[in-house]
Amino acid sequence: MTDIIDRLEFFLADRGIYMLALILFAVGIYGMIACGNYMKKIMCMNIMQVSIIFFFLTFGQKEGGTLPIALENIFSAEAYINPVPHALMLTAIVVSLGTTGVGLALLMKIKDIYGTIEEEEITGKGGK
Amino acid sequence: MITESLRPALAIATALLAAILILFFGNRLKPNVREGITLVAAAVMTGLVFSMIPKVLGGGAFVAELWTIADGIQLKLKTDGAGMVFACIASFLWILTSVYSIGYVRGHHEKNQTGYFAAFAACIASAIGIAFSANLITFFIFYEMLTLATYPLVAHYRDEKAKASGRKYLAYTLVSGQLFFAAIVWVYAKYGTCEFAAGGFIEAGSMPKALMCVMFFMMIAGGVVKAGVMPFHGWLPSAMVAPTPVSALLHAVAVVKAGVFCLLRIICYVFGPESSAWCGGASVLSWFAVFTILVSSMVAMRQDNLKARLAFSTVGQLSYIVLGICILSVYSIAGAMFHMVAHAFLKITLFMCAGAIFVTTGLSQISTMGDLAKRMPVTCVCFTAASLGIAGLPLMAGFISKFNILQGALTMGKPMFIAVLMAAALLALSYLIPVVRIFFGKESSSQTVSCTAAEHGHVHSSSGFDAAPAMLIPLVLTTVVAIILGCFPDAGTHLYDMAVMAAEEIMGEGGIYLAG
Amino acid sequence: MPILLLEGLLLLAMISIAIAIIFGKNLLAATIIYCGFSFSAMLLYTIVGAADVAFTEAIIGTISTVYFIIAIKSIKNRGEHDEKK
Amino acid sequence: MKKSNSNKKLAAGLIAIIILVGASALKIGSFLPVIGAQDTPANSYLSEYYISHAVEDTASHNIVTAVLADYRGFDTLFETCVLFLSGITAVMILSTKKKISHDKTIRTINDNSEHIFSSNIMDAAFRIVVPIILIYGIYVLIHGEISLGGGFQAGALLACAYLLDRIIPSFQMRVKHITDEIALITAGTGALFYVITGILPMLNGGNFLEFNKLPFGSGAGDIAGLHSTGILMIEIGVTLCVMGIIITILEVVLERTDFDD
Amino acid sequence: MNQIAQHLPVLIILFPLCATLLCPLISHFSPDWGKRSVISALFLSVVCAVWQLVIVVSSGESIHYFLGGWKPPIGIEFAVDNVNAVIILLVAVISWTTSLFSSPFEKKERTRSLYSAGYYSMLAFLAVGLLGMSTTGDAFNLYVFMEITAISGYGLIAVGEEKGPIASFRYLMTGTIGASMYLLGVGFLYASTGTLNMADLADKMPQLTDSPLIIIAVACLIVGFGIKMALFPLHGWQPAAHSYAHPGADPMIAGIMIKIPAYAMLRFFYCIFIEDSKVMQLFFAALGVMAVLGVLFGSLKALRYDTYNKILAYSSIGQVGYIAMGFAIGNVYGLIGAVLHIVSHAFMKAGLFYTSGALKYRYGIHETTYLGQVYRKMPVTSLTMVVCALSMIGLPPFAGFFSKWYLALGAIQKGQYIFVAVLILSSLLGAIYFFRIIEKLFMEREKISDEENNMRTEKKGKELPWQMLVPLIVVVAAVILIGLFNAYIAGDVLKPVITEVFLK
Repeated sequence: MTDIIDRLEFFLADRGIYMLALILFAVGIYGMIACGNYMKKIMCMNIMQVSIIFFFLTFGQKEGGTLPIALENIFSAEAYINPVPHALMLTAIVVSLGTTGVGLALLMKIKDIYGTIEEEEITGKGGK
Repeated sequence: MITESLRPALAIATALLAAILILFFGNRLKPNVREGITLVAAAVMTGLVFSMIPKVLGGGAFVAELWTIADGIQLKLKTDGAGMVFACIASFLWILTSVYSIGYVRGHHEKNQTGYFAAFAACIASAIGIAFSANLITFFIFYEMLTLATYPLVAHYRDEKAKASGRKYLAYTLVSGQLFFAAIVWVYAKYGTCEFAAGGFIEAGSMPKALMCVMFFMMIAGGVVKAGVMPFHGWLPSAMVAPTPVSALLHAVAVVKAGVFCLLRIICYVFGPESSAWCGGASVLSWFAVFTILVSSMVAMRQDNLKARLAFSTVGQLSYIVLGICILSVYSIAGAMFHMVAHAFLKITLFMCAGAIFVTTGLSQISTMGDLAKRMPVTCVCFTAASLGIAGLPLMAGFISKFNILQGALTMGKPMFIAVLMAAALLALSYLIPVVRIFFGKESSSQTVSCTAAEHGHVHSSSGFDAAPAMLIPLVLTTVVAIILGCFPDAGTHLYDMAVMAAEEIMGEGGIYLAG
Repeated sequence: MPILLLEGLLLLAMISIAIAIIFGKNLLAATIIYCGFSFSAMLLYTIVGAADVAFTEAIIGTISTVYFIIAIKSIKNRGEHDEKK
Repeated sequence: MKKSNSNKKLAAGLIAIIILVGASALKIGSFLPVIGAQDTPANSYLSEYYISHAVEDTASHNIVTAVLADYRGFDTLFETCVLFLSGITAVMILSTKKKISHDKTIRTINDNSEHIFSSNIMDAAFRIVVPIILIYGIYVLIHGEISLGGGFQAGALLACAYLLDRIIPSFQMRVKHITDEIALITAGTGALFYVITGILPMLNGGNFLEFNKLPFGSGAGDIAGLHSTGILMIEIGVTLCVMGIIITILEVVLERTDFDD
Repeated sequence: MNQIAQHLPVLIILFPLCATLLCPLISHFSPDWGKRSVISALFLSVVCAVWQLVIVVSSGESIHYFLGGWKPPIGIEFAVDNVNAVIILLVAVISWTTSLFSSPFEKKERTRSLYSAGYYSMLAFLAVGLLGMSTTGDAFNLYVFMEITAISGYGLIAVGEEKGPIASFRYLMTGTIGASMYLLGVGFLYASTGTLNMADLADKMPQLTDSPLIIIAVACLIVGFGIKMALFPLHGWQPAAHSYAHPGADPMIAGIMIKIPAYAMLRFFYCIFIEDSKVMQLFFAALGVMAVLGVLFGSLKALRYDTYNKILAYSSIGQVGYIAMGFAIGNVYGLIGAVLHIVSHAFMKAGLFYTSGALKYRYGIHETTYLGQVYRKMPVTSLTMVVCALSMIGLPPFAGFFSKWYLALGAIQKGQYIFVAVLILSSLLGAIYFFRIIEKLFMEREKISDEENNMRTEKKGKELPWQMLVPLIVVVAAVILIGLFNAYIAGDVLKPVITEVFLK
């Protein structure tokens, strides 16, 4: 049993996590393209962004590292998780919030104009 | 011997300035002032151009290096013999055509006169630019400017027909212009220069024969289309819808001559006689020219519209020049260059006559022009003289040039061309003389004339003698000049000398040359 | 439980939530599930050691869910108004 | 019928994509460094510098904050701007609106008893929660350099307090509604405060955002102290901006919504 | 003076940034002054950009500005060399003229003071984002600026015409995918090098040539930049977005919003990767194909439309193809052509959209069928239209001709004859649709409905307000002057940097 878990863990560490993250990314993009509903599109956009953020964060992981908050007695770099991706992703997360806000505003505007937020109906009404 | 001088640039700038002034202020100025600008600019430009003749005759040249126009290439103007010949006729004829235009547009009450005069001036500016260009890029810039400036003239009437011919014109010239452009880039990338040099800078054998042939034809595409060599002549007859002075300008001075001049520059100054002959391009082109000469004459015979007949005559005569260039001997090249002059004066006379007839009587079909000589004697006499000149009768300008071309064909041993040239002279007579016969004939009465005139409603001076003076004087002048040039080819401006000089420069110091 | 395994499971859960959002019919339900997605994302970030990012994600998840709900609300109102007309 | 058909298509596409991406991702994953390894380029090059120098450079124990607000402070400025911009964009997009008639909005607020979100419990919870959120927000703002959090989180928390206030109407009228314009101006001022913090060192001969040239502080020796002052200042700016924008978007969206049903 | 000069790179961005942040506050009291503050801030940017260009060109060295005083790769760096400085000046000029141009529009539409503030804030942010994108030397910072550009773009498109919101929403979706792809690419690069600074990335590259990770990163980056610059198969969002955007801001959106990502792509690829590596071969091949198809597609598609804006939008796809072609050619002249085309096309397209905006402002039309005889009423507009259209076709002596010249020269030097053929073909197709417009403008009879007739007579005798005329004149002057004096730009300004930095 532990053997299986060990192997699984190695698989995950080597490539499994990346694979899952990229699959999440692909599902997000797929949703953005294939979903007919604009609200769902925005949600899928967020999903995609989460996957990218996670993808970045995995680069910074360190076995045995602690949170990147400097303690009085530890100065070696190995002891802390890489803080750079965290900083970058904080920025990215905020950007995604901004994009979502704009997306929602657009959504409501589209609802105002066309009375629907379904792609098919809008295209049918000459929204091309 | 080469002098740095801004004079060539000034000549172009004068015409351009006139165009811009007319374009921007034309609507606010009185017609007199507007036309005054044209005339003054024409006079100044002609003066500038002619003032450069002595220096060029002495073997020198004026060079104006204006500024770097593209990385490594100067915007450069240079007055060599060939360029001066073209510049002289273009600038001198501008005065005459503008005087004539004034008479024509007033007599005919044209619309959009501002645009008309502006485009006219721009046309001449680009023609002079083409004449003086010292490298391919400069040449191409003015070449495309000419295309653009001519477009509003061709589509002057702004009706469906005019628009269609404007489109046709653009289609022909832009397509060929783009091919020309690609070829220029190719040459520049391959040889690292695009400066014109007498005798060419492309050496035979510097690239595979087939490739060079392709390059040659891409290069001449622009010239061939503008010169109306068949089967690329389609735009020329349909551009006939434009007002007559425009046709005169198109056919006699600026556009088609620019096309021929383009061919001269490319065959003699870029490829050089040697490479042109080596890659086979010149002989192919000469057969195209032969074909054009024969076919266009036949087509011309069947045209009833006077301007259309003249248009096809132009197509034929230009191929004469093309043929002269392609024969690639000193004589023929000199002849070709002088034929540019001769044909310019003769053809412009013919067109002015056609225009004068149209404005004065409203007639455009040859078959209705019976007995016109009574009504417009001077015009008809001039027409007759010019027709004979086109056919190449001795003592007219056309004779000398044709004789030279013949001589060239003879020295190069091309009997086929001699036969063609002889036949063409006869053909020219056969399509122009009937017109003259109708003018002086008695078939139709003067009543018909007045009837058709009334129908057309163009007649405004039906009681006056002949055409209005503004039209009459230029056409008489051109006739006189044509005759003078025929008797004394070196009279005044030494155009013939310059042509010979340029030809010798191109062919090197080969052979003693005798004046015809 | 090993950390990576937990990560893997959470990711799988997120993928299934994503698929549920794509195929779900009810928008409100989708929004609620999205809230769950956001929560798992937060957990994931915490596990990875990015406490700051997790903190931010928690707040942003809340706010964007509120936005979504309000937007759905407003869209529904709009639709009803239109129907009434 | 049509719906289920399209759903099937959707599912088929999704499965295909998952398999495709999964397979290629397996390949890609094998090139990427193993997760948790110490010696990957990402973990060893720059991050080493940041980890070992952050405290002495900036006196900020939270290395993420140090990187975010100091080493890469310029990014953060524009992150704030993105937020400000998105607020303004949302306002603009929804500005040419068919507003819900005004009297209705007023009625909604007054007729609290009908409101779905309003209840005694909610109200009581609200009274307890909001002050805590506010205090926590300010704590997060000030202690951003030592523990988790920073300007962004603080601003969001403060905005959350307002958000609760806005969507849970109580029996008493509390804080006056902030209009979107005022909120925007607040946000703009916050971001401007950030910019000014950056410009101050320029007047003192430093570069933009170079905190050790800030024109206040005791002396030359206290560079880390200056940095921490600078970080605090920009955190305040970020807080204001984030708060303002979240409120703006909320107001804009709410203006078009009535909880009437 | 010297002290200011040393801060120029960041000052150019700070002026509009401060103005846009203050704009809501000022507009609260006086919308007019809010507007003026943005316009004057952008003008200051233009002045600074000129100054910076002079400094960079005269000293021959690039400026490196360390934000926060941290040396790269620790901190973020602004790097300004000759090419950058030219692009920055371009962005500054077009932003300023556009802000001036949209002032009458904004006045006409103003419903409340916040509207004015919002519109001008978005415009200034668009400028800030583009300026930042062209200045920054940090890969992640580029992403942030990209998002700023994109979000302000969404806003300006959404407030445009009736179909604006839909176009904007689609752009939002596609644009976010593009930005995410870019971020993913940067992530791969970061994973394999551990740095984000472009110069530092370039230093690390030689050890990593042909690493599969880099190839994946390049693929992601091409897709990301491709979406942002509307390269052919990824152009889906562009035609609608460009044709329905706010007519006042459209010149900027169409003129530079797709050019600057292209420029960023140039910098990213040529500065970071080594030219003869496998990665760049992939880049050349992919871009070459996309460019050729894009040029043909854009030109052919433009033929099918009668709406002025649509024609222009599709022709943009073709023109972006030209730029990509320059990248794919990849020798000195190819790159000079690409950069020059970025500059000249930005001016031409902006000019054409200025005329479109002017028509919209005066007559409320976009259909080319109503263009007849407009030139009598609006001579300056028509002149701009003609000059820009001729330049787009690529006729001398306008700017468009010379960028085409360099592109063709580069292509022939590299033996890519197909590119030359495509260039020529697309010029000819361009000639068809632009001459169709010109012909309508000058030759068609007037064709107006009653309503428009009223509008026409209402403002008889006046062409346009001066705020709209200035941009038109600036653009015409720029197109002609860049055409005539391109050798200076190409030879003296661009060439040294391109040979030294891009093709090291």
